[in-house]
Amino acid sequence: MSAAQIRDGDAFGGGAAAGGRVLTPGVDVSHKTILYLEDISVSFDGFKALNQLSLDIDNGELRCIIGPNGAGKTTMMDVITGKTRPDSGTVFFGQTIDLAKLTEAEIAHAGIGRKFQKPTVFEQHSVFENLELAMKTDKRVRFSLTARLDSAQRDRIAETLSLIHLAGAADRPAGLLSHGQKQWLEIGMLLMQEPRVLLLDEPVAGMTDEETERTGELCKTLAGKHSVIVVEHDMDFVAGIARKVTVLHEGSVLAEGSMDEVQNDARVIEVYLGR
Amino acid sequence: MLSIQNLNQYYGGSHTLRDVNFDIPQGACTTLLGRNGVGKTTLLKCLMGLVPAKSGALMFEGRDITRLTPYQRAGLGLAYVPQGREIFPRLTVEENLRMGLATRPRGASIPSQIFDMFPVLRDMLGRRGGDLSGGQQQQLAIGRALAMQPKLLILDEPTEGIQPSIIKDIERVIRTLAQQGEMAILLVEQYYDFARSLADHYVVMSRGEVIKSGPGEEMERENVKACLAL
Amino acid sequence: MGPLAQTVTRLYGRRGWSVLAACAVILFALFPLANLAMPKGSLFYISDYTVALTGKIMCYAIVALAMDLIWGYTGILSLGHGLFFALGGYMMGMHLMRMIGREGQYQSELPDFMVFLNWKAYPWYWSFTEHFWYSALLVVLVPGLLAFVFGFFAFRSRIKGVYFSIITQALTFAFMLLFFRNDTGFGGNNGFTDFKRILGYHVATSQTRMALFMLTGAVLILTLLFARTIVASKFGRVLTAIRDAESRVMFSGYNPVHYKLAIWTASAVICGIAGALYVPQVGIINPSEMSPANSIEIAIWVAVGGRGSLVGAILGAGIVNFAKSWFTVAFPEYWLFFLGLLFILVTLYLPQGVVGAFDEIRRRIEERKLGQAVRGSAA
Amino acid sequence: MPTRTISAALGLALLLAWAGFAWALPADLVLAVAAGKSDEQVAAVGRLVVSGDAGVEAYFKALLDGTVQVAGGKRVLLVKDEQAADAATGEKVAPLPEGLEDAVVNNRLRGALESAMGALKLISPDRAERLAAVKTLEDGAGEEMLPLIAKALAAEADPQIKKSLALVQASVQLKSADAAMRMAAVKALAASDNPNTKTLLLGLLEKKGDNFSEPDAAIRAEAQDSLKAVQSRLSVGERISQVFTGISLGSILLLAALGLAITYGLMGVINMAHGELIMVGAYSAYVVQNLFRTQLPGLFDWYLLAAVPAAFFASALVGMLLERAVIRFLYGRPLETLLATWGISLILMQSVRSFFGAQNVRVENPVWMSGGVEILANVVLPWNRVVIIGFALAVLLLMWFLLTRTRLGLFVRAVTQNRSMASCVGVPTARVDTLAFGLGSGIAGLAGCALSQIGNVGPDLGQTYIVDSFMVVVLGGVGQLAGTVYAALGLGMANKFLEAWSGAVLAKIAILAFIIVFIQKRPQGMFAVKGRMADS
Repeated sequence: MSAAQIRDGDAFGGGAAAGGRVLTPGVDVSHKTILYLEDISVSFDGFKALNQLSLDIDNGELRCIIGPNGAGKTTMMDVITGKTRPDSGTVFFGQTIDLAKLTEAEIAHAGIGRKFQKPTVFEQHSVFENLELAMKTDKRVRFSLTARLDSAQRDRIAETLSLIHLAGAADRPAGLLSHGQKQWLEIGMLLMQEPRVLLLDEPVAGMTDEETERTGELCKTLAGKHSVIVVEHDMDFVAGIARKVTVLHEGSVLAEGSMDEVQNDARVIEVYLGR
Repeated sequence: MLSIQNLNQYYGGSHTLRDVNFDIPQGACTTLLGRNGVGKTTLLKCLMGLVPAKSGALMFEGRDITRLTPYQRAGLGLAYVPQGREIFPRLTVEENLRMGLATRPRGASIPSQIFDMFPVLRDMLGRRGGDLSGGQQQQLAIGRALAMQPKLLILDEPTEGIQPSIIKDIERVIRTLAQQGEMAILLVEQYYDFARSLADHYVVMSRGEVIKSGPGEEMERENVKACLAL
Repeated sequence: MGPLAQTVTRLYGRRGWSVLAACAVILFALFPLANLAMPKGSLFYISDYTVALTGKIMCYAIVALAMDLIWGYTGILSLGHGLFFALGGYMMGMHLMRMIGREGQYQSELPDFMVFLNWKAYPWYWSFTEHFWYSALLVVLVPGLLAFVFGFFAFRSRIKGVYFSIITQALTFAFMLLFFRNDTGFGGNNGFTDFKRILGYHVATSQTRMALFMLTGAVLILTLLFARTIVASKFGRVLTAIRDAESRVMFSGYNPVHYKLAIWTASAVICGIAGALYVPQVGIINPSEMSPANSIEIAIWVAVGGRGSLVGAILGAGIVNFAKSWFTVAFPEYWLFFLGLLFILVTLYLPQGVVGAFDEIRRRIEERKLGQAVRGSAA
Repeated sequence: MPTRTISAALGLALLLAWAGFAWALPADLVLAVAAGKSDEQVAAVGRLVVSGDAGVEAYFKALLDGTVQVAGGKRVLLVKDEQAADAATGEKVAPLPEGLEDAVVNNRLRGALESAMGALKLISPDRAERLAAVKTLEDGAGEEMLPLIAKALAAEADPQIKKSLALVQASVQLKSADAAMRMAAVKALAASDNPNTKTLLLGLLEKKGDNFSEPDAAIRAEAQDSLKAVQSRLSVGERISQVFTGISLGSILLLAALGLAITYGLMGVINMAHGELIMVGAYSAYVVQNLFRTQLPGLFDWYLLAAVPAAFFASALVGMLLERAVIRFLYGRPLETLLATWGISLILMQSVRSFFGAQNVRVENPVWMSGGVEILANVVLPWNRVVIIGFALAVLLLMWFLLTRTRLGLFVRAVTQNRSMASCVGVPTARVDTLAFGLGSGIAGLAGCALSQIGNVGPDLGQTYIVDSFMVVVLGGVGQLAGTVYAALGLGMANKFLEAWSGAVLAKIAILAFIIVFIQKRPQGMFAVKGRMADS
């Protein structure tokens, strides 16, 4: 399913985003890589946020991305999710989908889910409704008017609820959840969209130790079924879950490998301790 | 100069500052170290009053400033060089520096030693702050703070994303300021070498708590490095 | 239970439905009896004035519902709803003018104002308006189309918040100027008035008035149920989601533009219908209905009642307008002071409006009860 | 009141006359005027005028005043309170002869006399008087004036007067029976820049029945050419006045919008009461005017000097009160701000109504602002408009100075760019907000003071400007002073030029429509702030 086909769901064309009808998961991962970033550069009035960044994510892998402040981690996510357009370079989703051509909504539809640093959930809606709204289904107006949940869908919501440890709070307004719970709910909402790729921006920021613990578990369970990209400052957390770690610095990849590899990498030490 | 007493702060569900206690003496450079996300910046924001402290007290020259607004604290002589510089992008360099005179009497002029410390600022007086390079912006931010002629200078990661040459200048400036002895300096860093070379005293934070502190010479012996490495 | 029963229960609980039924009884039984059957002066007599006033306010209540859908639930403050209301009114007005026939002062086929401008024939857009159902169609189409076209461009270019409000205000302002002109063909600043008959019945008789009154009541109840259906549907939940976190809605794969456009147009159509009911009851429609002031007043009805609560919208429209009609009789010079204060106080102290306040009070009481219960059990 | 000055001058002449000053008018003509048949009378007036003798003026004045009497149908006397003088010679006549009867002055004669009186001024030594005289003649002079005009023309030195005099001559000659003369006249008229000439020439070309009012085809052709010349000259004037009115409207829009450029553009407060702050300014101008009229009428011409600051501070005060009492609780909640400030506007309007009454009040221009400067025959720039354009510029400069050159201005800009950092360097942000809002409101007050000079002042004065001002700021780009200026002037111009062919209302609608479409395309306005700070 290519960008062109995604567009035809779009009743108005132009700037309007995808009409929101279901996409059969059609990402071509024949080369077992699901996300290609090549020579991406982005600069805001002079300041180079990304500098020739190149990065591949394998299908189903769990990748941690670390780096000092201003290394360009968030900007990278913005580029992948279409929030920021790269000045140069290419972003491909699978073999065929050029993300630079899609709008945010279209990208979300193509199967890339993103959790923001600051958790954004629908505060007025119950946890259940939050998940229901996020659930992968036909999302065009006329269907939303008559939409009813069938038992299968209810089961899926229940499933996710327990996965994110909110089964007990299903009917509470999301606004009343604790910070950590909101983070989870947001992850849960991403899962309801059955994304191929999950971008988690500082998932444990502001979580209690216990919540952090559980989040780590969650990330591990998600990997495999989805490709998970975690951007995090908390090194203990990263060390706990990381299989492959990428270190960004000044807008490009400084080192890549297992946790120990990067820990012993001279350049990384230089960046983190040196000067 | 400033003493922090049992400071506590929460963000969301998490306890970002846990009973933080330490003093910042005059005429010395106190460096606060720790990895990203351990609460260093939150602590500084509490000191400036940008985020309210949940409990605990801040005593500045023996006076309780815990409930004062940021500009009242600035008036008492706290100057803040925030992470990411936060210079005023659409003001010229000169105007940015003049903002540092807000607490001083009318007609006060920009102290000339600022230009001696950062000559580049003199050449750029007319440029818009937003058009400066990262390094220049950092120097401007420090200059702005110095224009306030503060008693306590607070710097949050002044070396972040800056080319080494400028880092050397900044290091020199901070050292001279500390040695002049009129002001106390609180320097937040995550880069060991830089911190080590300036620290008269050091404080290490992890997960919102102070886990180590002492005179700068002891940093090796206490193996502070280990607390910062991955 | 059957799908209908399901829908029914989803809309309102037993209590809700019975309240609704009670209102229906008052509107369709009590009012007609007390107004037509009771002798004047009797204790139970309801004057024509009261009927007219209530009818008028029910029209406003319908508008308030429309406003609540777009503002309270979707978070888009429109300052142009007065325009859609007026357009609906004008469309109906055209038909009523046609129905005057030769009974105008100039005894001409054409409405007096056209004779006055010595026009020889109806302009093209008046054609067919002599047919009631065609006019009724216009009542829905004209506001709907305008809203659709305007909304399409506005939402597509991501115009949000206050920008949108200001632009809608400019829109209605422009239309007001347009309708003030004589050669626009809508009677200039006098608008339409002196209506004689509707569907062959004379508009002035209390029977016709009562019929219109009951019709309005019915439409009000239907609108309420319609709005309730929307709000209770997934569509409605998406709207609220757009209000609270539009970016997240987008990242969840919805296209906010379509949803906004749909509710915006629907809301405009409802306003049009309300306007069409309003005109024959009040007996006049003129461009001042399009003045920005009127549109903003609609917003305050909803704010007073409580945004995001349909009942609240109706309450708000009722409270403000009854207050208005009382003030303007008792001491007119103070009405604007009151209205102005209302704007300020509500925004400052009653963000959730009357309904919100009631809920708050109820919660407090329950808590106290709970506390007492706990203490009781402790003792 | 020119007639008054004239009669004063005449009175002087009469006094001289009584002093026994003598002159010699041809007695037959004097008699013909006083007692002849209608035609003779007019003709005689013409010939008397040509003599240009001082006595003529006195005589005609007396005729118009009805103090001329004829003794026994021979001798003409000027009779004033039981004293008489011979109209022809001016010497005293006593005792009053018997059988005096009033000289009858019918309308035709009266007309002839009046234009003659005007014409006499043509040879007055005072330039201004001669100019005035020419002007009166431009509005139509009889053929009997021709000789006098010729005489004056010969004597006239001043080029301007000579020019218009020549035109007058031509326009009179058009009526002459002699074709050659008419031809010359038509040629001469080509040089005119007076709208009347246009009608005059058109008059020649229009048909009376089936034959033209100008029989000679050659002359008609010539007239065509002259007409073209005149019209092109006039159209230049029309262009100029159009541009001027455009600029004038632009300056008014600018004044109305400048305050909003601060409160909305910089501070982001949706102030629906902005229009009412303008109104407050206008009413304070009205109050000051009344104070001057009653307290120091001598200085009335200078009341604006007091009104301008009064307007500024009145509105500024109101504005700061609002900011303290309401708006500051709503920062960051634009829609609520919109509603609350609307409420404020209602209250302000109603308070003014109950205090000054619902009907409009009139604020008079000081003398030096009334009237206008004529730059072409058909272009007169009213002083009050000119002054307001200047005033708008002054306010613009003042605001620019305050924002860029003063401590407060620096703080305001800093706070709007980065509130928390500003407070970290010691700026009392809350107070700066109040002052900034006060400044914006005060400038709105200045706008009101200006508006009071060009139109009526009423409680809903503000309502008419609120939409416009918002449109200007939005169109110019929020937070962009330059943008605001361009937008204001642009809208003013566009409005006036559209008006020319579509009429005022449609023009306004077209403009609004344009803006609505424009905002769709460029939601940040003409001068969007670029780069990272764009969305802040």
